[in-house]
Amino acid sequence: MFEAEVKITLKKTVADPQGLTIKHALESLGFTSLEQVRMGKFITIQIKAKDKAQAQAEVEAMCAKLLANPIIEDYTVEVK
Amino acid sequence: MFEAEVKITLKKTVADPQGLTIKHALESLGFTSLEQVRMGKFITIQIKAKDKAQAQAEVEAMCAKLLANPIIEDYTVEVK
Amino acid sequence: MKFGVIVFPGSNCDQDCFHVVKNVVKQPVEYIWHKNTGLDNFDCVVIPGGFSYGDYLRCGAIARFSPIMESVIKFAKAGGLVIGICNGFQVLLEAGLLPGAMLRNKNLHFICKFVELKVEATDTPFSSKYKKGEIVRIPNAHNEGNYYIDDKGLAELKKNNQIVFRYVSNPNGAVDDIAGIVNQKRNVLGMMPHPERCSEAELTSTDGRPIFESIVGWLKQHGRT
Amino acid sequence: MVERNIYCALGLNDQEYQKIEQIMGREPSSTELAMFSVEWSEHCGYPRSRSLLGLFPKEGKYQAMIGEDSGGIFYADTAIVFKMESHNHPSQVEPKQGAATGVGGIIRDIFTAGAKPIASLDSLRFGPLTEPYNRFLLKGVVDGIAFYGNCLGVPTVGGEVYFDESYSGNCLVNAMSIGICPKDQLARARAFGVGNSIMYVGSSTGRDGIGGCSVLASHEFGEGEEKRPTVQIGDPFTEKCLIEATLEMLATGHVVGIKDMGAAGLTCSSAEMAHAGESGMEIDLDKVPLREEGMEAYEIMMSESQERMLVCVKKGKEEEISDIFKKWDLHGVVIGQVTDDKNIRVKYQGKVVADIQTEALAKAPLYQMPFQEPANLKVMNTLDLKTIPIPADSNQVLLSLLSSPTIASKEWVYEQYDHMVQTNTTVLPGSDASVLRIKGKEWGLAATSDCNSRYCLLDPYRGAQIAVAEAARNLVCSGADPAAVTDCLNFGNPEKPDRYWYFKNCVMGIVDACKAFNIPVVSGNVSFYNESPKGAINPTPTIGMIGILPDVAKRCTQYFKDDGDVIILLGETKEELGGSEYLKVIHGKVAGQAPELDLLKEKAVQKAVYEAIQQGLLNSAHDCSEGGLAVALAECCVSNRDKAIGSNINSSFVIRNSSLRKDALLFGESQSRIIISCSKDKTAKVEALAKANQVPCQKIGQVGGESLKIEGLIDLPLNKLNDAWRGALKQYV
Ligand SMILES: Nc1ncnc2c1ncn2[C@@H]1O[C@H](COP(=O)(O)OP(=O)(O)O)[C@@H](O)[C@H]1O
Ligand SMILES: [Mg+2]
Repeated sequence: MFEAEVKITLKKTVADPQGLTIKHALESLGFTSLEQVRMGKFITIQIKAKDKAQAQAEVEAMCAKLLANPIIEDYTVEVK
Repeated sequence: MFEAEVKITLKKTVADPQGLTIKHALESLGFTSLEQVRMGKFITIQIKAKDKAQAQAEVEAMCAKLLANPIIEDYTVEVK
Repeated sequence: MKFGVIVFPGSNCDQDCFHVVKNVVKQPVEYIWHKNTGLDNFDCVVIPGGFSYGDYLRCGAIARFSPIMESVIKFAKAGGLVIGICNGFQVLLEAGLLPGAMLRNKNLHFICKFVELKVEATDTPFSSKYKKGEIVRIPNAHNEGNYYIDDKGLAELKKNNQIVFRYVSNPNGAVDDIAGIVNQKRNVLGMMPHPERCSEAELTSTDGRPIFESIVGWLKQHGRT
Repeated sequence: MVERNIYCALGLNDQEYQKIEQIMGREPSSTELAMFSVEWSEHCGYPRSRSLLGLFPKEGKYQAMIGEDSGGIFYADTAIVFKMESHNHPSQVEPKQGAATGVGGIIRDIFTAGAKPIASLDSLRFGPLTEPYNRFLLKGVVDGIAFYGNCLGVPTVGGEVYFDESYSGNCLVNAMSIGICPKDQLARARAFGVGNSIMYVGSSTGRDGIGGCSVLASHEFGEGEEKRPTVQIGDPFTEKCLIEATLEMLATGHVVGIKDMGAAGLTCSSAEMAHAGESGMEIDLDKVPLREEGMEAYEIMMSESQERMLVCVKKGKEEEISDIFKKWDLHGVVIGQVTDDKNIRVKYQGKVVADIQTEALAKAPLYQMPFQEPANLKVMNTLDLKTIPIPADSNQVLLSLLSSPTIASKEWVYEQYDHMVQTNTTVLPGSDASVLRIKGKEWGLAATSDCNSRYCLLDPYRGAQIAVAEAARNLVCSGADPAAVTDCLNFGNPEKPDRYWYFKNCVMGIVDACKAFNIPVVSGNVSFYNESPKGAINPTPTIGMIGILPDVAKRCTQYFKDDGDVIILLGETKEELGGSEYLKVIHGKVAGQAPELDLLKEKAVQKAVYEAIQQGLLNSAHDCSEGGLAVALAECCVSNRDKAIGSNINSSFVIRNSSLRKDALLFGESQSRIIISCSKDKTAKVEALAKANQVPCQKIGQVGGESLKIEGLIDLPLNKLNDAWRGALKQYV
């Protein structure tokens, strides 16, 4: 069994209102040295596979097919 | 300037309906070797700080104060 | 002439759309369960609003893989009329039947509210009963109606006159104030506002009714009675 | 003997434990003990409030139906089911999910009765928005209600939001839901018919909220952080599927009874269904779909996992039912049978882990609680108006009141709720009550929720009566006939005599007011222990009320419509400033007497307005509540989101009332007053109606212009009123 961590982020070219709002909220709490905040998704997947490489390939396929929308999102997969 | 990656996940004891629904969806797409899928948040923060340790401490404070709700969520901070 | 209203688990405007087709524009209509396939007997398919699969991953992302969607894609490619409202629009984007994607509303809130729309194109099966440039009031009700498309895609939309509705005052951050678009063949419409919520006098506005009437008119003209 | 610390941890005291031993005739198993603890908790068994709740009228002008979980009325061939419930403590610690699961719970109560949920309301109370945590709560709670309700496709059509220091540290989240079905399709929460199957449907069971209801709802905040609820993540998608599947199942006619697994989960649903059906029940926990490993029997029995129900199904029909749930990707499994004794018997891993008479579980002990008038009440009730200076600039006062969060427009809240889905909402939120059409019928429904807890703090009996009167008044202003009440009684620790005194007097106030209006209390909920280290919340008996519009086309809204319409004030204005928002916002005081209420006069005003609307005479009707006459007039001018319209209140009205302090005239909260407007030609008829009902009636001015003018007192342009009233809440969030 492998555990894969999937990070899904908005493409750099896409505006991120959620990140911006969090940044403002943090600033109003006194965290004033922020340059940028961006919000994304973090999906952990436990998967049976014969080896790490297979797990990696499977999870990448999941991202390409369903988990991320390539028009607005990027993703990275890391198998532990 | 440092970049911090914050991963926010639901506590293990909290049921995650979102993850479960995504798991079912993946299964119906033919990804049948899944054990578990859990959904969380991934926040990237660019922050000015005098060193890595300070950046780490600041971002952890942000998590404790705003970004995560300790009643249902765990978090990890990694400064690059 | 027969309408079909697709039902995904989590659809919640299916009955509202069904009601307008059946009782307001008085046309035959059936529900279509998402696990079914085949749309041979239908002339217009409505993909209603709601939260298909809870919108738990991304709006419309999971519904897009329902068995019925293969049929909807075929149906659309063959020229059948498809209208996606709100979540239905999101499903059409995910399915690639319309270009672009949806982001969260700029203010990060769900917004339920009447908005003013400008009718930008009337040469579609869905909007012929409006006047070009007319301002209509139709309610929005969504969390993710902030339409996104890159510059190249936007130029395409404009060039082909695919933008059917624009917000008069942009409520959600949508690119170029876009509220509704058609595909290049003009037989697939996606729109965020809900015409089915304002098609009867009891509901404050009847500005949404011409959309259903346009469809009926177009189908009649094309010999589907 | 079971160790003391175990039953104490479960919230049972020594006497209760001894009683359990006596009933069982032996030492109870851990599962049995857990079952008793939840069934006898305040949340399920109402040991501290049951005797008073029995006083609520159960009959009224419409035929009432009081069921096991929710109640309602019959109108024509339709059953209208509705109920309100609290989710205060979970919301205080995790506002989004706490509020969300609260909405889920109350809606389940509606569709388990066989009714399709058609609308929800939410009654919310927070501490001042100047505190960051209260802003966090407001945002999170509204987000949670939107997240859950919007996804389900049940419109949230109304509610209220109040702010007061007493809710800092213990916010209130009361959710109400309404459903309808043909009379003969109502379902009951009972199991009977030996051999019939007990089925478990919906989501799987985890260790969610174990002991939540008994342990958590029975303690104050600050007593010990480790008792914090294990908050759950709401799953509206599953609940949406559960609604569809349940209604589909009930339509088969194969269901004997059904109950949702809410507080106290499987324990409560199984024992109460068996008891209500005068039957026994045997269930096998090995058949329960679990989502966690190694769960103990008592954990399965006490789990409060959401989105689950228990159903008694006619023998032989199990497969048909389970297929329906399969279609919706939900569990639907047989876990037991109805038996011929009157015990609830639970088996797990081949052993009997509990065997109890349902009678014993259902009959929670009854406590007579001591009560005593609070020591500081007399002081609070003292208010010498001479010490209250009259502000020179009434314009400024009006603007301050309009931007007080309690009075300000709640658009920021209700625009986050889908209030239009199902396309029945014919009067949208923003008027006194929301009005729903019922497709295919001529009649319609109106709904509202109300409670001014400051009045209840100063005078619980009268304050509770005012809550009932105001709810009825809001319905009448919308063209509806008040029909029935649900309530949510939010109070502090009942073991403290002053808190219990408030509870008792509020209940009596509701009892007497409902009798006067001839309307029943068909359902409700009690929430005790609403305290923070700073003390108890204001006594808050929230009233949810529905009304019937015999002809929904005759609905009415609160805002002025046409230039030249005549403005009429019905009712009497007295020199009453006690407990008012004006006294609080401008002078920083909560003091004096709650406004007077004469139920006969109240009924007369309501009758006059109801008849005037039925005869099509009125263009608008709006009652005077927080902020008094001036605020109500301002709302008449600007609360229509599409079109503001001014008005002119004439000098003769001001002169006629010159014996009153001007702040009392403008901002006093005298009850039983309604501002109506009508076209000139209908004025005589309206006046005649008022006279026939012996209601004081004054023509006070005219609709029109670009400002609100009250001769010599107020002169403000519409945009200033609008900015103050509409902009206020948004400033904080
Ligand atoms: N929490 C809420 N949810 C939905 N609607 C709300 C909420 N709070 C207030 N509203 C709506 O705003 C309007 C004004 O509410 P309120 O000031 O409480 O009215 P009233 O004083 O007449 O009882 C009503 O239509 C009410 O339903
Ligand atoms: Mg009112």
